[in-house]
Amino acid sequence: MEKKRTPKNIFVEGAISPDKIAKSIANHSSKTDIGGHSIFLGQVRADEKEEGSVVAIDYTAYQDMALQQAFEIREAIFAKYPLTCMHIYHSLGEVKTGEICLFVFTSSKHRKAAIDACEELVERIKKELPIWGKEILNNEKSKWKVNT
Amino acid sequence: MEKKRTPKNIFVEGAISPDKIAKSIANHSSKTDIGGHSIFLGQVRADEKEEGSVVAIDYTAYQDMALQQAFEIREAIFAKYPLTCMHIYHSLGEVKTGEICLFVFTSSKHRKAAIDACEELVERIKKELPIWGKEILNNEKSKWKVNT
Amino acid sequence: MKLLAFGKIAEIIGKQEIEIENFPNTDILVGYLQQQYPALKDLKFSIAIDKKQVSGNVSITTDAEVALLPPFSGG
Amino acid sequence: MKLLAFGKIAEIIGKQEIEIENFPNTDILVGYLQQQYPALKDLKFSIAIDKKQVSGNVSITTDAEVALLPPFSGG
Repeated sequence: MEKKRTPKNIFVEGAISPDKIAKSIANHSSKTDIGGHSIFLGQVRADEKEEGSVVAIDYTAYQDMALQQAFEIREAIFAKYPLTCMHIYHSLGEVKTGEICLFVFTSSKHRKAAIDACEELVERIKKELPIWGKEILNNEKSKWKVNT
Repeated sequence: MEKKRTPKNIFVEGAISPDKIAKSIANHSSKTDIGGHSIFLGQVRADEKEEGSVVAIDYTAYQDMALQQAFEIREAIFAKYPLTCMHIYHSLGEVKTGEICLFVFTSSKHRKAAIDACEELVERIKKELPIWGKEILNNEKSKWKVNT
Repeated sequence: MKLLAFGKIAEIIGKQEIEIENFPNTDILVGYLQQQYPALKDLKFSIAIDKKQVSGNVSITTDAEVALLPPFSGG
Repeated sequence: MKLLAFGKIAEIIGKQEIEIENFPNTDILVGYLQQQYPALKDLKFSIAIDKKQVSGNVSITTDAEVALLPPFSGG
């Protein structure tokens, strides 16, 4: 039976905790057709800018559009790769340097599909989701983040 | 200062717990030059074989050689990619279906190096480390695992 | 017409959501906005209508939700 | 000479470690082993000398640690 998928919330208030990641991994132990998981984690860097050094990033999003877009990306990646599971979480609000702001998790029977799908998801999330990061600097200034 | 690296133990008795993975992730929050982590997890599949269905894999290794080999792979990957950190853990002994037997973890300033290095590490670990998995079947039989 | 602004554009406009008069298409809307908020002239941004990014000059229905989107920087 | 066996080969030989007489090179060693344990003839394996995989016919020193390695299947 084909499972009908609907948009899921991907947003998490603040940083994503290692504990949440552990729980998500543990949840897959009952899916014994999975042979490989690929995980990408984005962590906030303490970049040194001309204007000051980054101490946190404050994330905002056009949430309705981002969820719709994330849903379409999910569908496309599920169509392209033989995946068992796919999870996407992105922070909203303030995430301090050293904390996790993005958690992408793919699972499949064989490693190649999980690894390739995870990489493609990360690229598409960064390029296609209407999310903005404002870098909070150590001198009370701020700077809009630019993705490369 | 160039850090002199020496062989590290990669072996874990039994399954690798999600909690260990969470602790390993949390340990990197103080490294604020990291922007991306890539993680691969190998999970034992309940494959259906002609001889029976897999309920666990019992791993053995030529440990001294595997550690030396893992060290050489580490050095080569560190030389090839601008990584901040790299961790490899592999189970020995029995790992049940649904449990984690391999944990590969790379971190770097930018995501591309972490992702590419992680994928290459997984391939080299499977191909080059003298480790053997014996599939334990549900009928008390067993079968030596073959990597594809 | 409801206009949503995000990121740096919300800072320039001073609000995340404003009610403005109806504009027939995106070119005319952008011209109006650049006149009202000259700082927008130096900024790259795209437009979404009803949560879909559009390109070129697109007509706007009166009940559309129009959003101004600076370059995305998630992750 | 110390001979280590792993995986399926340890099962065939019945031990993970045996002491055998010295053999000057790997070709002669393999010939001896295949005669002692005919099941090895149907098995693909490689040889490591002092923890390094070798290929072709390689000479063996008397204090070498020789290991018989079936195809790896970690991960």
